[in-house]
Amino acid sequence: MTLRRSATQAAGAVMRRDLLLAFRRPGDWLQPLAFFLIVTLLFPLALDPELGRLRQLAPAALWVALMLASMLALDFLFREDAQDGTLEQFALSGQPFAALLLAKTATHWILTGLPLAMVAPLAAVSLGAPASSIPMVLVTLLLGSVSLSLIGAIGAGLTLGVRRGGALLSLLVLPLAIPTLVFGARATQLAIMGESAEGPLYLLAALVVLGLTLAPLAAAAAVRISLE
Amino acid sequence: MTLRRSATQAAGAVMRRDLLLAFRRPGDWLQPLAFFLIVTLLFPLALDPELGRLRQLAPAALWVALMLASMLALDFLFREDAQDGTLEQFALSGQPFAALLLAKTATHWILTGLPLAMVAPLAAVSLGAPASSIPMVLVTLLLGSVSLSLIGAIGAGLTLGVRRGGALLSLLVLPLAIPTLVFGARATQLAIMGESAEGPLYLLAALVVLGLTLAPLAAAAAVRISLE
Amino acid sequence: MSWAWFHRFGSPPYFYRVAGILVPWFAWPAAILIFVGLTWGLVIAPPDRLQSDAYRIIFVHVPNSWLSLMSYSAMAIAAAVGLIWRIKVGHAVAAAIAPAGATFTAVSLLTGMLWGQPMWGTYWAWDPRIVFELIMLFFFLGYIALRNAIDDVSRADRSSAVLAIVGAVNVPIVHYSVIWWNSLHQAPSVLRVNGPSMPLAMLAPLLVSFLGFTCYFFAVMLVRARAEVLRRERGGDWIREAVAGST
Amino acid sequence: MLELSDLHLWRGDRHLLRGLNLTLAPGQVLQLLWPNGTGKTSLLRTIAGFMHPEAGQVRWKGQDITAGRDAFHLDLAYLGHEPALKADLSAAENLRFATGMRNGASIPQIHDALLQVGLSGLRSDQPVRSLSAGQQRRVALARVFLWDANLWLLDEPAANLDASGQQILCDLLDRHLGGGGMALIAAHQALAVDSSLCRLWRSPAEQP
Amino acid sequence: MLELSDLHLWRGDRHLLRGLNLTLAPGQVLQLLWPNGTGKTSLLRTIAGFMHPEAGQVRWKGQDITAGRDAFHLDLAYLGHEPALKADLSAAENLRFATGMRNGASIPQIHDALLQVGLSGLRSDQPVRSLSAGQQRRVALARVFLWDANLWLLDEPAANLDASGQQILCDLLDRHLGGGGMALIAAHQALAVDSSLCRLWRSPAEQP
Ligand code: HEM
Ligand SMILES: Nc1ncnc2c1ncn2[C@@H]1O[C@H](COP(=O)(O)OP(=O)(O)OP(=O)(O)O)[C@@H](O)[C@H]1O
Ligand SMILES: Nc1ncnc2c1ncn2[C@@H]1O[C@H](COP(=O)(O)OP(=O)(O)OP(=O)(O)O)[C@@H](O)[C@H]1O
Ligand SMILES: [Mg+2]
Ligand SMILES: [Mg+2]
Repeated sequence: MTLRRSATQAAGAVMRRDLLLAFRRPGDWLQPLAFFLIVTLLFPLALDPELGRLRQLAPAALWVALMLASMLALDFLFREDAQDGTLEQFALSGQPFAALLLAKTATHWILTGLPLAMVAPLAAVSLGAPASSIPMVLVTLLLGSVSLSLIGAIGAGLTLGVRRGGALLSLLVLPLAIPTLVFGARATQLAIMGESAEGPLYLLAALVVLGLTLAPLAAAAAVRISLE
Repeated sequence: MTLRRSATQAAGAVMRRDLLLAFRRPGDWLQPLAFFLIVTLLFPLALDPELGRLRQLAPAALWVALMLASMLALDFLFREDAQDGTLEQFALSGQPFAALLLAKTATHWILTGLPLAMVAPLAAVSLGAPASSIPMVLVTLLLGSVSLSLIGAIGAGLTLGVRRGGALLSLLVLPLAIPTLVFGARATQLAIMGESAEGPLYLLAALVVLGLTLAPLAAAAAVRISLE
Repeated sequence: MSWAWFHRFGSPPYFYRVAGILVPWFAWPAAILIFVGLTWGLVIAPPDRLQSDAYRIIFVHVPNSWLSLMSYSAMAIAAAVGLIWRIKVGHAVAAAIAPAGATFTAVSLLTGMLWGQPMWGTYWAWDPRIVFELIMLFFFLGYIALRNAIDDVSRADRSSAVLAIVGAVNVPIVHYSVIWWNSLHQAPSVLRVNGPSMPLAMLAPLLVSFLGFTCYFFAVMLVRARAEVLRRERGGDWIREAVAGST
Repeated sequence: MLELSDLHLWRGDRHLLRGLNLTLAPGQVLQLLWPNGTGKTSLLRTIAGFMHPEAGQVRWKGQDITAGRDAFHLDLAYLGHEPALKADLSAAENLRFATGMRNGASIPQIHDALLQVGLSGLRSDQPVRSLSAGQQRRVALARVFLWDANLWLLDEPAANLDASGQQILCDLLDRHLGGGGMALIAAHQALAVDSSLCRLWRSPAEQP
Repeated sequence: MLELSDLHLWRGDRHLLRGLNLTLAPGQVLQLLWPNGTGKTSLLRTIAGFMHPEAGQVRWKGQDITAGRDAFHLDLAYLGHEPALKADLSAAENLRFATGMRNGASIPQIHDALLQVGLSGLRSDQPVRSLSAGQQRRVALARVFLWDANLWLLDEPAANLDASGQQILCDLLDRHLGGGGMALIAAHQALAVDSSLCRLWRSPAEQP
């Protein structure tokens, strides 16, 4: 039984484990969702609702909500595994560490980013966006949530060394995330206005690619350091 | 040295301890601030900036940001003490448990709510609110942050208790917080528009009083259960 | 080429000594150049056709803005050196740059805002360059905060180094923001391919004060870096000699 | 005087304690040497009042603890598997706040306590996080005896302690018992406390 | 073959290890019985590659570990103060995923492992959270030998274990060494492994 598992098999094991855990504790992934929905519902409440204006605000509301929801979830990305020593075992597994962390991040996205992006169009409509804009809105949010998760992984890794790292997390992550937010919101806005959102969409995609290449390495480096 | 400390002395000790801890880790209380500032900064980015529109959006942006910032911090209110066994020692201290938790919550407010309320007017102005409205905005946010901290204490206690109910924090706290948000945003809006915000202000104050009487007891009960 | 110099400079005792020698060579020019540059710029240089005297902020704003970018790049590079080659001096330098860089960035923002009032009629505009400069300030602050949050020096070094490197993506964004977005902010009027578009009478004092601020930057950086090196070299016996020698 | 009468405790679907009776008189120590997973921790936590037994009761000075809980807790010092220390505070600070909530201890008293548990060598600003497992245990022990409570409930106090640490623990216990204190200890090796006062209890089946 | 040559390690401002040399040959076990706070955990973590020594190097099969890190880690099983178990998963699930990352272990193998560490009695869906301290340790031990790595680094493996648990541990070790494995163990009581293979090391000052 000593035949070594391939990196992909190892990553697969990690993903299965996290999915099972999430299944045991639905709270962990329901929370950001509920959070997101409530936040987007808060806006109409916080303003006196008047659809014309709401529609203008929709992109901002959606994106800020999306960002904060994923931030909220991100703090749990590595912390628990770090505290109970699981990350140490990952680091000692003889498998490429970055791959394992990428697997964790991917699962995290499946559990938070994906559902968020799925319900977002709903929220958008409730904020007065036309139904026709839903597909585009969905695409922008999907792309956005991916790069947010990737960026978040870096922040989560960096703040592991610190107890209650959630303290620093957002300070470190939000600046990184702002470009995503800007382009994403712009794209969503164009989509809602029914215009072509190609430009910002390409930029979003570029950010995702950038994140996919850099984030796992940066996160792995950060986490390794925090294990010392 | 066996003379028993009074409840107030004990609460004082708890506050001093948490303040010292915060002093050791400035990140903990600087973070909600930075978070808040960045969030209020995100809205204009997410919209194409045009001051008139920003001003309409200001109250919503401020309050949602305030709420999220304090929520984010609240998640750490009891968790760490629960994990390292400190809460058990509190429960065994022979002091009124609710008082100790209230002390913790108060410190938490001093470290997050207060600074938040302090910087908020600044953010408001950057969102185009007239300088004349600052005092009122400050008052509303002060009151709001107090009741948010109190409500959050309940949520934090409950999420400790229910192992698999991580969603409870947002599912319970945010709805609880909605009245605060609605009245608060309304008051801020009136303040920014330069009208009298008395009505909503009184309601806010009422919420604070309600919270002060109920929250500590509810939180204490929730935390005791979680210790079992 | 040989890397000997690289590793030699990376050895704490050598760095400590050389840095000690270099400090005065930057400190004095800094004082003189800044004085000359600013008096020249703020008093002697001719007023601008369009904006009369308001433009004189340029002599503070532009040098600080440039330095804010330069210092971030320098910090990121030093941190990378420390992280990749495990050279403590690199971390020490990065740590020494952060506060200075944060100050430059803050000054750039403040002077920019002051200048914005007469030019754009508002202190604060949601303009790309302004925002990304602000983000850079956040990166500096985040770097410092992260350092302080971790008590173990070597871990703080390497964690914050990762952050510094990641944040480097922001630098080109700041620089090109004026070109990528149609923004309120000045397009490059000095650092241009086809030569500066600025009368020499303004350019000269600008460059002088820029040189001055740069020397100031190096002086401060070296002094702080020496202190940082001392903190890292616990109980290294060369320290006793070094300190004894310097006093 | 601690009395447990006919105590029944369930954890999940396991009936851990079946009609447990026990009395602890001043100056006595009882060491629970039960096997793993047989309910030592659960028993201690039940006595401390964290868990509630399905049947039977725990009496302190003749009174049911659920009645006079705060008074009982003032007589009680509980040391669990967790050291219950703040990782970011120094050992002395931790002790100051821990005592500050019950009975103020002066700075000299605290330093004396650290001396007794063999931690006088620490840098005063060294955070507990940077202490080794055994050093953290020692700080927790210092807290227990600074409280000078009447009843000690110690869950594997010797874990992570080296030989000298265990000796210190025994001395502390002897002194505590000598002063009329009582102690209930969960452990896996019996501690060498003065045997006249000490009873060993090897399994929940037999009576102590 | 594990070789440490002239290892110097600092923690904060403490110079813990001063020029430590040691070699561990196949079939050998070395028990570190150093006092509290003298650097056992730090040493094990340095060998595992979490910490970086100021001077000296760690060689595995003649090669510096920083060079062939992944290969080394595949030969390594590390058990720290933390059990490194997911509280919400059952013991079997934890083991399945832990092995799934290195060498797949079949369900029967896992159940056999649990049987060997004396946990066959557990409900299969019982989350690790509800296990006692000692039971959790046993699960962690099961993981270590399921990995059948060549080099075991165990940090106080006997903590929280009752007598039978410690016996199990010793048997596992004997079998591991018999198969040409090596082990470096931090402990406070020497474990009763076959003494011909076993060296005790009482303080970092003297050489092993
Ligand atoms: C808060 C507001 C402002 C900020 C944050 C800011 C920031 C910056 C930065 C970072 C640079 C360096 C760019 C580079 O070297 O790539 C710069 C350069 C410059 N800024 Fe500003 N600026 C602000 C407002 C202004 C205003 C109001 C003016 C005057 C209209 C101005 C005029 C200039 C000029 C002339 C340069 C030199 C351009 C070059 O030749 O590269 N800035 N500013
Ligand atoms: N929710 C639950 N469901 C089923 N069994 C449980 C549950 N919670 C605890 N148990 C069982 O109850 C027992 C609790 O044991 P406890 O922690 O008191 O043991 P212990 O004597 O302290 O053991 P150790 O010596 O290992 O510390 C364990 O056998 C555990 O499996
Ligand atoms: N940041 C730091 N500053 C100063 N000293 C430190 C720091 N980190 C660790 N130490 C010291 O280094 C030593 C680390 O010891 P380590 O945890 O390796 O001891 P150990 O032999 O495992 O002890 P135990 O038997 O209690 O587990 C401790 O004495 C601790 O006080
Ligand atoms: Mg136990
Ligand atoms: Mg140790």
